[in-house]
Amino acid sequence: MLTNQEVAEHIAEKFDGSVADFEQPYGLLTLTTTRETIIPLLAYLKDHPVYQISFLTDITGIHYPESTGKEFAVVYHIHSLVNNFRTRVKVFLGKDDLHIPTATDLYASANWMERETFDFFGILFDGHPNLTRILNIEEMDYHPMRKEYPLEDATRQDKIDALFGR
Amino acid sequence: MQLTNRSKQVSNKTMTFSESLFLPAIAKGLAITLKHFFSKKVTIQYPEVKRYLGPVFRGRHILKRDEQGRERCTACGLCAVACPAEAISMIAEERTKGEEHLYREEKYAAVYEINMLRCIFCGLCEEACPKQAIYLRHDEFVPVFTERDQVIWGKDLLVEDMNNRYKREAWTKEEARQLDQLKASGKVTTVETRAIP
Amino acid sequence: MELTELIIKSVVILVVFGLTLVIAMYSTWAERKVAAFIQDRPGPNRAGWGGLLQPLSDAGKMFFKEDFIPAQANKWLFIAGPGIAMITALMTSAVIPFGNTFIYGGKEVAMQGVETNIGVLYVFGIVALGVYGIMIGGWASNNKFSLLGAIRAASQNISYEVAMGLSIIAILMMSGSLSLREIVNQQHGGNWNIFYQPLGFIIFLVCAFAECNRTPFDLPECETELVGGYHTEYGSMKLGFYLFAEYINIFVSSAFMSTLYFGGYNYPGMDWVYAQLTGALGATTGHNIASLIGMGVLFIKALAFIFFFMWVRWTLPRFRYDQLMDLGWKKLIPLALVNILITGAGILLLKPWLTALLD
Amino acid sequence: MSEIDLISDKGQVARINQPELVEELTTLNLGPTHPATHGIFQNILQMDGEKIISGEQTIGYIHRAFEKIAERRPFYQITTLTDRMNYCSSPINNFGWHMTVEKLLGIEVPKRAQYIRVIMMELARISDHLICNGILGVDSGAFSGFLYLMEKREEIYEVYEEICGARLTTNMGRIGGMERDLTSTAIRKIKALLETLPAVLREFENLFNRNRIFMDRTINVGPITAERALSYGFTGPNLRAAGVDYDVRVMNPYSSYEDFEFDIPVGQSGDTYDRFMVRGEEMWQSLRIIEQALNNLPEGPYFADAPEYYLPPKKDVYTKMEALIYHFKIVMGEIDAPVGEVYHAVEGGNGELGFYLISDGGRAPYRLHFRRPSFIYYQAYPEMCKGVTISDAIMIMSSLNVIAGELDA
Amino acid sequence: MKPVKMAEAPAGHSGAGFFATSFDQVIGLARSYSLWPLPFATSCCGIEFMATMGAHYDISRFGSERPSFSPRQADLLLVMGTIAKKMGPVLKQVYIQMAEPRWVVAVGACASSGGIFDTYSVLQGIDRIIPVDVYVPGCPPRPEQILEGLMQVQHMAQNESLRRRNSEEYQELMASYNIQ
Repeated sequence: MLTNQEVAEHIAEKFDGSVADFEQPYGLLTLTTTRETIIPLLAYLKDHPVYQISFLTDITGIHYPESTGKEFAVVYHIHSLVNNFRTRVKVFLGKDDLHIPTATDLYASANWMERETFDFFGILFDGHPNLTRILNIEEMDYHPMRKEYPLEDATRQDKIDALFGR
Repeated sequence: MQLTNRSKQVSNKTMTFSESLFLPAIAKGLAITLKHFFSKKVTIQYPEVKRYLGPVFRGRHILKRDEQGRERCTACGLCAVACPAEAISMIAEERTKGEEHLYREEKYAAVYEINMLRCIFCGLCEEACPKQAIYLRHDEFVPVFTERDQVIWGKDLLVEDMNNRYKREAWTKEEARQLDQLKASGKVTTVETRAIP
Repeated sequence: MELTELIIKSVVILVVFGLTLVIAMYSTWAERKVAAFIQDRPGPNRAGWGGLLQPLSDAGKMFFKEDFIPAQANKWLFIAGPGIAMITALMTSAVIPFGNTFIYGGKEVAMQGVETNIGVLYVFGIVALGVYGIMIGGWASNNKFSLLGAIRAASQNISYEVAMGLSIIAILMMSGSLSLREIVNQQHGGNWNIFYQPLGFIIFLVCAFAECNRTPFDLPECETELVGGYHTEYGSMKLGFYLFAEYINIFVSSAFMSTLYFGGYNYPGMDWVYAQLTGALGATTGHNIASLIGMGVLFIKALAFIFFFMWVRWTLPRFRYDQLMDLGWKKLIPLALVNILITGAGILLLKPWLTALLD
Repeated sequence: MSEIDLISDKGQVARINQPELVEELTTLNLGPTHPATHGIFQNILQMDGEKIISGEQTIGYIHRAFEKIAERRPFYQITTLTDRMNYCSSPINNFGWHMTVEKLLGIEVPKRAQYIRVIMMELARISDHLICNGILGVDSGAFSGFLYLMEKREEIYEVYEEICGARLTTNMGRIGGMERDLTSTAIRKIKALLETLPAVLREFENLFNRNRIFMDRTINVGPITAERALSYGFTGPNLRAAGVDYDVRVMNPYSSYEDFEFDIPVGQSGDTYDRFMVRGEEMWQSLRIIEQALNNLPEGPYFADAPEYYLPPKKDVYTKMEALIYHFKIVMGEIDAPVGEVYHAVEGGNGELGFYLISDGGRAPYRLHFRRPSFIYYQAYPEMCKGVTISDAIMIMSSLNVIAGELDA
Repeated sequence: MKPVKMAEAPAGHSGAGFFATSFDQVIGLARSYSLWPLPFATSCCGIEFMATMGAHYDISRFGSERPSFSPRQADLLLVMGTIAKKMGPVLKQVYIQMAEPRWVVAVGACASSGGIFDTYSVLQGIDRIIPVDVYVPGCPPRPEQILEGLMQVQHMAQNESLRRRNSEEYQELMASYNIQ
């Protein structure tokens, strides 16, 4: 069994300076890295002979409009099936420069996950083979999951918003 | 790749000679369907025969009155907050003198509307109600609509009719559980339905 | 031709025609009922008692549905398609001997639309034409699904006709005649061809399924793959014609199979029944009633086959296109050839021996 | 498109760069309303006759913005969303979500509630696989077997109905346990199901498993190697069909799954037949689990002792002030959720169903992301149907069991 | 099982008017027992439609068990499930392709009004793009309710004049949805 401690120390040693913020919320090793390191890190963990963290569970984005310079985060959940070990890697991006390299060369499943993240948040994955909207209509001109956009359909008429302050 | 010691190979793709002849399996299949051809039909002939929908089925809404015929709703708005579909809206009003026989609490819903097409019948309003006012009937559906303007039901359709009261075996889940345990132990066989929560 | 003969002939043709239509019509009802019963449900039961008015209801609806021709379609061929399908389907029933003869006014009238000595060939010729209805309709729709359906139908029917024809050759070798009535008469009593030609019958049965485009060979329409196949673009009565043609085809192939392999209107003990009836009711009436019973027997056989068609349809999964071709060309045709060889050997070697033994 | 890959029968790839040949290809638009797409998605296929040369999918036709809605709804209302995600097995989604919240809030659910959840989740898994395998039968042309299974699924729905009052969108769990306890009628119905379901499953297996027509249609159709499957993020029955015995229930047991004995069925080469067989066997294993859970069903409460999260008994609400205050607080969604982030995964009908929840202490999640297995593995579809005929493509599609609600979220 | 009453001649009526109206009734009856549905199933309600087709509820009793996935052959468009804005044009296209007479049933909350999905991506009720004849509430409606919806359409079909589809109101209705 791998321990969070062991893996975290190894990563910190290997990628000295470009990984930070090691935490374990609810037992899941979480770390933050930069966009330059993310792909080498994923590749390293994937090919590591012992860790074999070679299953990409999920990629998603988060929007933090309040924190200046780090408005967007891309979160990777990776999993080592052999060791039954999960890790969460975060990359924070500023809202003016939403570029991050794609992970499609490492994982075929990253393709749609990245497209979804682009669709929802507008994060640009450099080198992605087909970075277009996936769930929303092509004509949509904004990225709906960002906090500033409303959820509701503006055309709904059968609701009285005033009643309960919604 | 083997991760656990609990795996079990289930797929066998080599056909035996008799399987490769098509006909035995076809005959077997035909025998099965023929058996069903003559078996009893399970269909419920709906408009004539109606199925019992269970004791807690979530059907159409009803606004209960109490035993004196006063409306129970106090327009606290919890049901509207709990509604994920935002289908409930209401306007509260203070009860004035002389209306005590109409409304149970000091505040009441002057307007209480449910958009029956928005409603998803999740039962959260019934759960949220602290005054035993709103319930989802277990014996009736919301009927189908043909016009868009029929779908918002006001108090005229929602409030209980005192001449034809809605009866239930148990009015809270704790009560229902107790009742079920009694029934299971055989102490109680038949339960009277009653109109008062 | 005398006038009475002409009238009688017309009546017979009309009766055959009407019977075919009614049976095909109620086949749609039966299909729904059989499907329902197989699936543990009662099926249509609201339109008329037991849903008996269901076919009328469908017809009424289809006649009054908007007749629609897609803008990109070839108009004439689009209309011609269902017409051809329907005409060819109806024409096949002409040569099938539905019963023995009727004696009317001292004349013997065969219960058969047309008595020809090339009945088998006629059926094959017309059936081969039937696929044009599907092909033309599918092509004219200008829809890719329809086109795929049409192509599938064409190649499927052509492939399976070969095996079908080969499987029948064995019968023809035995009977030495192409006349259906002759073939039937040779199976007098319980002397049915199925006992001599079990393999040939199975091949023929499989091919009949394929020719009627029924599951497991319903690739041309194939709802889950091609939406509706060749009739995707058809609505109203044009669609009705296609569906109807399919049921007529089923009826005709059922009757044809009963005729070729199950003795047609023959049944064991028919001579005894005939003797009883003529003895009790006189030669004419007795003969007529015996013929009617024979006709009933044929219909029972045919209906049993129709049931079988439906039963199989609601049981089996369908083939894939290449597997279907594989089955047709690589399995059924060699089998049919082997069957011919066996039959030939039987006729050459076994028959003299058997006759010698019996004598 | 000027270059196309042609795969010959021997697996050789020839790259062809001939414009005149490319023009011969047909573009076939499979969906979004094609009968075999069941849910709604579109495949644009380049076809050479019946053979598929390449395919491209368009999804999002029922995109409903679950994740955005979740940011505006209190925790307890999100069950109405998860119900509608994988609607074939909504209890699994539901309890998965509740377990995520319970993990965040640190609530320990009593054993009885955990066992009831296991029973419900396994019933849901059965109903999910019943539909998937039945639909595979329908798509191969045999309709009756599907309806035999649907008859039994109706009985599973009766159990749901008994416990929560709805058939499909059950909404039967609550943060901290179950809404209602298992009633004696429900237990009787589950027991009856345990007795009658095996016969129906066996009958269905007799109809299909060793029928050569069906075997020919499914064996070696759309195989995917374990390596490719993992790269495409396959989980659940589709991955197990490729021979990897990954099951969240065993690897990261939740809700007392460690108490039960069951096998993980695996296939050989990840083709359609393997997927069909793995799902078929999983139903048997689910029955085993249900039987064990029902026999060892512990006594005790069916909800956790967490008054600030689980609604108080109605009687107390009517009479006691404290209960009324809690009632109001919970319904208004003003629970004190800690700040933090949780990832919790359950074995959904289609594979690892993950919930990534970020809470900022508010009444609604700050961000809730669903790891939807259908969404992730459906991207492998073009690769799996390259070079096969349209009939096979449809079999592959329905054997993958793509649920549109889960796909598009 | 009760037999259908085939329109009997009311006493005291005769002449062309009688034939025209009773003919309307007969065809109306025929249509009502042969409503072939196009199951436009996108999500949960589609699963309940499967149950409606299944043995327990058996939609075939009403003569509607033949699903026509080709819009040309369908009489009844059953819209079951959420219709997203991306799907809207497709739905409208399917409706336009259907041949007259055609009826539309919006099954379930999502199709009728958007249900809980009051979001940027979901169409708030299909009656914004196509005319709807019957709304079936529920999320998803029980099979019984789907059958109720079907019986309502049958009722409409029986009472509809053959010429209604040529009438001015109908043309106006179509024009209001921009359907030719």
